[in-house]
Amino acid sequence: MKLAKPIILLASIGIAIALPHFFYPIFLMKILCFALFAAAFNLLLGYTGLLSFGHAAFFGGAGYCAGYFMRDMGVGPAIGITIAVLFAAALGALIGGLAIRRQGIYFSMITLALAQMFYFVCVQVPASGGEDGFQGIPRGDLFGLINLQNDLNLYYLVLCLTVAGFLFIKRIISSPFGQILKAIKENEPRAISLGYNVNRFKFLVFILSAALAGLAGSTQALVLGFETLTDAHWTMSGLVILMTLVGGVGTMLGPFLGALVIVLLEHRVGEIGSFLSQVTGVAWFNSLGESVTIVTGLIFVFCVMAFRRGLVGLFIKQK
Amino acid sequence: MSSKALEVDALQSWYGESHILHGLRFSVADGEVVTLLGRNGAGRSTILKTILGLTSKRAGSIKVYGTETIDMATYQIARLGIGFCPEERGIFSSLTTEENLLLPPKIASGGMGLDEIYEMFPNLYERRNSPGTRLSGGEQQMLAMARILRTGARLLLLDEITEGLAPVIVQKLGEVVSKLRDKGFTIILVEQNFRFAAQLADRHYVVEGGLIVEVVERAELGTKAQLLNGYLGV
Amino acid sequence: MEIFGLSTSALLSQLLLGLVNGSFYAVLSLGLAIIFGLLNVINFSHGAMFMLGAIVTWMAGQYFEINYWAMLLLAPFIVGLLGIVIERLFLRRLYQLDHLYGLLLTFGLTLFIEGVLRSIYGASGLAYSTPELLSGATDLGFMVLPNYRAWAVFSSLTVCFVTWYVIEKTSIGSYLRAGTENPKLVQAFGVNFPLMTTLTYGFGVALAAFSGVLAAPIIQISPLMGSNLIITVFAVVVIGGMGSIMGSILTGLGLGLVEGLTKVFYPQASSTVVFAIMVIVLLFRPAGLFGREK
Amino acid sequence: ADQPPLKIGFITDMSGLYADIDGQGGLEAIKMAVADFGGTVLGRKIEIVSADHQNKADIAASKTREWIDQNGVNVIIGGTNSGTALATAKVAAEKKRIYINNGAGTSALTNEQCSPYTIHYTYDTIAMANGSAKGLLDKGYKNWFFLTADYAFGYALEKDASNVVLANGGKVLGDVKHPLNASDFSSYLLQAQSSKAQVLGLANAGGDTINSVKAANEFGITKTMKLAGLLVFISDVHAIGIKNAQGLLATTAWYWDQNDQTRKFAGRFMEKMKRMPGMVQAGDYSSTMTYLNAVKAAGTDDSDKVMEQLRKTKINDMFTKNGYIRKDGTMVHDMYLYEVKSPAEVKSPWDYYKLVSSLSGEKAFAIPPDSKCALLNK
Amino acid sequence: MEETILKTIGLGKSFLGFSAVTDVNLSVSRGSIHALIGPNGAGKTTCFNLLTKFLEPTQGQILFNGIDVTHERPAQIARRGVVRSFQISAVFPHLTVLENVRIALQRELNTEFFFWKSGASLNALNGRALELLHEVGLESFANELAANLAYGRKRALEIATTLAMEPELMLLDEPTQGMGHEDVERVTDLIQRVAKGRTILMVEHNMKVVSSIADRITVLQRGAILVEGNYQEVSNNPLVVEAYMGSHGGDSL
Ligand SMILES: Nc1ncnc2c1ncn2[C@@H]1O[C@H](COP(=O)(O)OP(=O)(O)OP(=O)(O)O)[C@@H](O)[C@H]1O
Ligand SMILES: Nc1ncnc2c1ncn2[C@@H]1O[C@H](COP(=O)(O)OP(=O)(O)OP(=O)(O)O)[C@@H](O)[C@H]1O
Ligand SMILES: CC(C)C[C@H](N)C(=O)O
Ligand SMILES: [Mg+2]
Ligand SMILES: [Mg+2]
Repeated sequence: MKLAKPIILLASIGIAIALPHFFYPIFLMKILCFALFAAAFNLLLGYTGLLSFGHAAFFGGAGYCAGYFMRDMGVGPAIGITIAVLFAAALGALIGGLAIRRQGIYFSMITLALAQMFYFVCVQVPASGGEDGFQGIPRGDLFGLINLQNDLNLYYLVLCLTVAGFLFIKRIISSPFGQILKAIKENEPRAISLGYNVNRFKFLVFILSAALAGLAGSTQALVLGFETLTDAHWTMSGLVILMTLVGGVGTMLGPFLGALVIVLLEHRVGEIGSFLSQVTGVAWFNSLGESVTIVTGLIFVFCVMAFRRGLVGLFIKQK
Repeated sequence: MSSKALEVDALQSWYGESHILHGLRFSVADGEVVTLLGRNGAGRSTILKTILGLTSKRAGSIKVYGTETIDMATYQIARLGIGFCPEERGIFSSLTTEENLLLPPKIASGGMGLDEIYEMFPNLYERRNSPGTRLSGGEQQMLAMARILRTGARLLLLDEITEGLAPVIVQKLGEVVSKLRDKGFTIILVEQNFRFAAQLADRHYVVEGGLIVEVVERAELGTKAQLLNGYLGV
Repeated sequence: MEIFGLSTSALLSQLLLGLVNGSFYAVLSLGLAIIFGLLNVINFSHGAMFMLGAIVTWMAGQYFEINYWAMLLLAPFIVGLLGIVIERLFLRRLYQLDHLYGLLLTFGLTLFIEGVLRSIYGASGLAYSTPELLSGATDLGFMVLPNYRAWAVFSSLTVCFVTWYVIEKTSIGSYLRAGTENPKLVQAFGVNFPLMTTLTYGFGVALAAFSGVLAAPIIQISPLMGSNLIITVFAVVVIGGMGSIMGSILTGLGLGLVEGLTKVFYPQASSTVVFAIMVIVLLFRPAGLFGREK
Repeated sequence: ADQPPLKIGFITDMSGLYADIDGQGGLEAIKMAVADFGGTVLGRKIEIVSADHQNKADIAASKTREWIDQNGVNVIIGGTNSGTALATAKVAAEKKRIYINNGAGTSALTNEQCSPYTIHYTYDTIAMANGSAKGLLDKGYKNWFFLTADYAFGYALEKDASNVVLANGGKVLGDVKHPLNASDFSSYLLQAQSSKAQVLGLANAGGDTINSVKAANEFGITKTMKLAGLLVFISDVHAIGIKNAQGLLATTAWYWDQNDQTRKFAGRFMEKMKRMPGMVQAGDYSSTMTYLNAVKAAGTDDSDKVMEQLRKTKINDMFTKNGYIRKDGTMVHDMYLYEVKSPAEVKSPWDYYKLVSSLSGEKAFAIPPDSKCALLNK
Repeated sequence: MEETILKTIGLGKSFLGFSAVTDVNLSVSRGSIHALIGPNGAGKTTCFNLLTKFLEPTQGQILFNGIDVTHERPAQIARRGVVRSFQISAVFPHLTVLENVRIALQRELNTEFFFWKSGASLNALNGRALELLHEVGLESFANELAANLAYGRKRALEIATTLAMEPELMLLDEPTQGMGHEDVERVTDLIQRVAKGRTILMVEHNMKVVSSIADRITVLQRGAILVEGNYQEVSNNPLVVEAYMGSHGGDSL
């Protein structure tokens, strides 16, 4: 039994390295970026009990920021992403600083409102390219050494960033700091009475989560080569909540699975449909492609009614 | 009308997966006061909740004034004339004290008037306009008890009504309960406070592990004191 | 006289238009507030129900030649029934859980309903004309107000007031409020609470549909017409104080006015101003303008 | 016979706001074109793959990239929404595949973002603005007020139209910007009305145009001002309803009731889709045909060779006469200004338009004096 | 060291015009077990809330070890060594019993903001945590989730957590409420044991508990102090008998 863990670990590493040879690398990278985004979000929801409804601001904001520095200031990807992460952290400090003063649904609403205001700025500022999007972000090369035009190279970079992000989150959760977060989630008045200034913890974890969401967002911008308003819109905040819930709140694997399923849905419903119609012979499945929203809607209803613990709940047995 | 207010037979009950009551049988005649005694976690509160259909699953037979209720919905059972004062009090924070008091609908005639109730619990009168959960712990307890006296229910299920109350109030509550008994109410009391219960009850049931393990009539209190001590550690 | 470079009459007319919109917000947010306040469900499908109210009205006219006036009652009824089905089939099972699940479910239903209707009717919209009786306009001196808009304000406010009265001033209302906190206990008092919740959800949804019928002649009827509205209406409910009935009505009207002014002075921001207000309100009044702090 | 098929990738909004303009109808039009062409070219089967970009640029771009990298798609036909079009064009250029757009408005596709592989086929904001503004100015409507959607596309429309107005001796008395997807326009309309302009230029699209026209009628603005939609599709007119839409001026590249050829196409389309085709769908048909003809003529699917062929061929079909593809990628063709009929004039379903004037391709698609497209100077 | 650890001067709190606590001058001497009793609604819990700053006083001053702490935040008060329990039991339900206690111990490491530090660094606290659990008889439950504990044990865990804070002053709000007789006795013993070297201020309606362990008793009524003294003095005071104890002398058990 002791061997099981390292074996699974080695196998996963092997799969992750081999994957781009079998699947479309850009698609894989997108899944990775969203997995990291969802994990960052889950750090707040799953481990601190704070439901942010404004995480799109960090994801999209960092994307724009990285794009701006890489395209218009001509910095390389490493510096671009670093700046974008710092930007997201600063934005997180601003939004979080205001929002943590309120609790429950009001906390969520303040984050939503501030993110909407940030969205408004994105729409208004000419530099963002408005509805047309911020196009033409160069991939450049890493430290002048590794050419990122090559999808494979970029894939390994994104893989490293994502894994690092996940490990970082795992570390945060198990750190002394993470213990207090858990305590706050479980029973806030008790944590206060034990002498912890809970607002400071919430503030710090909010910034960390924003920064990680920013890492995901700026990486995505680098991968795709552009940034659009979609990423900053509230529906993106909604999407990341869905990913986390569908995958399983408060678990490490959950956000990853959730991102996988949702990105697959968005991009692959058509193909899944034709596959199903081939297998089952029911022609109706062919029209699935035009009905992404219908299928997505049904899946959510299904998840809420039947898989409340998320996909992770399928693997991990009930306590 | 049957002379039995409540007849319970082969009663089983579950919370989700956990099986709590394992086949109980007891009955309470109209106008009697009985208590359910036992240690923490014995299943006494569960008996009351099961009577009202508040657990997730139940089986057996429960007749309330002769009507079989095992397949009835909670609100229908309550309408047979049951008043329930829950262990956790269940005061509504979105309602004021007075609204809390007026909340339970009248299910039969013969309930107490508001004035009568305020006279009995002056604290409540004083705080009648503040939100229910802003009351002190003890005041909430009084409120939980008081609000079922209005409804005209004849069978009262009272769960730990003396908990958290000042001794004077406990004493007063004792008087209230005996007055109710005199008026012909049927009462099932769940109590930790044995002294309190002993003065009032016609009969005591000792509950352990989801079963009734002993019945002690009022008259036998003296002879069975040793036994009770063994069960309850009094 | 001029205020901020705008004549008094122009300002008045803009405010009046704001009030018209405000009355739509009021009815919509009222429905949302009832559903949230009493059932603890964040009803994301509210916008879809609004849309259904409008589309059902259009369908009745198109296929059965049922007129506007009949639909004013029928559409809320039909959509309300759909709400009842949704409550019975799905929401009922989620009350014990976190808010999130209700939100997620209604979000999924919204995607589904909108998607299905879009695949039938397309996205660009369906035409519906103003009922004969209310076509035309009245000259108020400072502006010409279409009669239909006056009717919309009047009927919305009436519906709001009646609803408020029932919830705040009758015992039905107190059962509902109590049931939100502890449904089992309310049942133990002899109240058929499951039925009440079902009807309440149906009613909240019917309010949205009513608003949809009112909107049918003046805005484009399309499967996606509700999806942009929902988040604004949601903000209104929060500003008013979640669960506060009067709060949502007044805030709805107030927001209409503020938005009206924004449309004159900084039109681009008119759909964002509500969020700015929300931030300010919540920072200074944590439970919203009319909410009670827990 | 073991030759790989020639693949056409069609990506557009299949489920969102603009699905009626292009969407399934567009796909059907492309299928019709392929069938009419005979289903094979150079002895290869012609295959169509399609996808819904949901108006998200990232989906559009990654789908395109994937089609080219993994599925060997030879040509991309893209539909509505400028953001997705710009993102797709970028990928196509990088991968040297031909990208034909029908449905996106932005003239950036052939201006600052032009590429040797992009063809902007059906219309662009410049042509729409020229069509509406020129036609009205010629009739003496000189004073304009713009109602503009607050995003890049709305600005482009307004800017292009007001350039034309000013250049032709007209005046712009003001404008008001509204957020995208606003539902209530009464406030903006009152502001427009108080400007006392003769023409209200609607620099918006889709639902925003529909709602503006509805409200303009309700507030009696149509009695004092002429409404000119800078981008109105026939499906929009259908949605507004003829009663409210009457008198509205609209520029279009194509209308089903122009001549026998258009009617024939429209009839076939109607049979399949239960609605009349709009200009974008007609453009889908025409551009597919044009592309396939060029492949056949060039004898190869090599993008550079096909492009060369495309540039030197005149386009003559049911969509346009003597259209041609300019160096910057614009397909230059005539535009028409129509007025929406009054209910009394309508004789059959979808009989909505009467012709006001037409505008030659050169005038409609005039090259902006400050064009940044490097291809023009080659 | 001062003899008086806690002192309030004219402490008062009113809620929208209703004064729940008025002009309370309380002084608690170091090392004692001090009980606060009084009729329901007298203001006992409110007093606790004021002392720990969960509520903002409308009047008066709070001195802890002679230092004015009236304007400090709840967390600061806790850091000074004033730690409370709640009327309804307060544990972290989905943490293990050991982790519950460790949360309280963790503060002394001063690493609570170190999100980069390994969780293993907390194992250093296990020894002390187990010691505390032993004190309250819970060490065999160390790896159990707190949610699975029986009621009386949850209270014991709460006390262990409170002890971990090395409090100089512990405030216990009805520690035996809702407990069976055995549990009541166990907790009473526990309180007596942990009181060594500390000061305890407790609210309790169970006169058996109060009479057996309280050194000094303050009786509140309607927000104000009625009398103060040891059990003998207080229980014989006719005012107290009338307002609180009743004719059975409070000994209803
Ligand atoms: N909601 C619940 N879900 C699961 N188990 C429960 C629930 N409520 C009670 N139990 C369990 O059922 C058993 C009986 O509980 P019950 O509340 O009836 O005891 P009691 O005799 O009233 O004791 P107490 O003095 O603690 O009130 C206990 O083991 C308890 O843990
Ligand atoms: N937040 C509040 N708002 C309004 N009134 C309050 C609030 N908190 C307490 N009160 C009132 O103040 C009085 C004192 O309450 P407190 O909880 O301190 O009583 P207590 O002495 O602890 O009583 P018990 O023994 O019943 O717990 C009560 O009458 C209560 O109704
Ligand atoms: C109306 C739409 C088909 C045009 C779209 N708004 C664009 O950006 O190109
Ligand atoms: Mg119990
Ligand atoms: Mg108290």
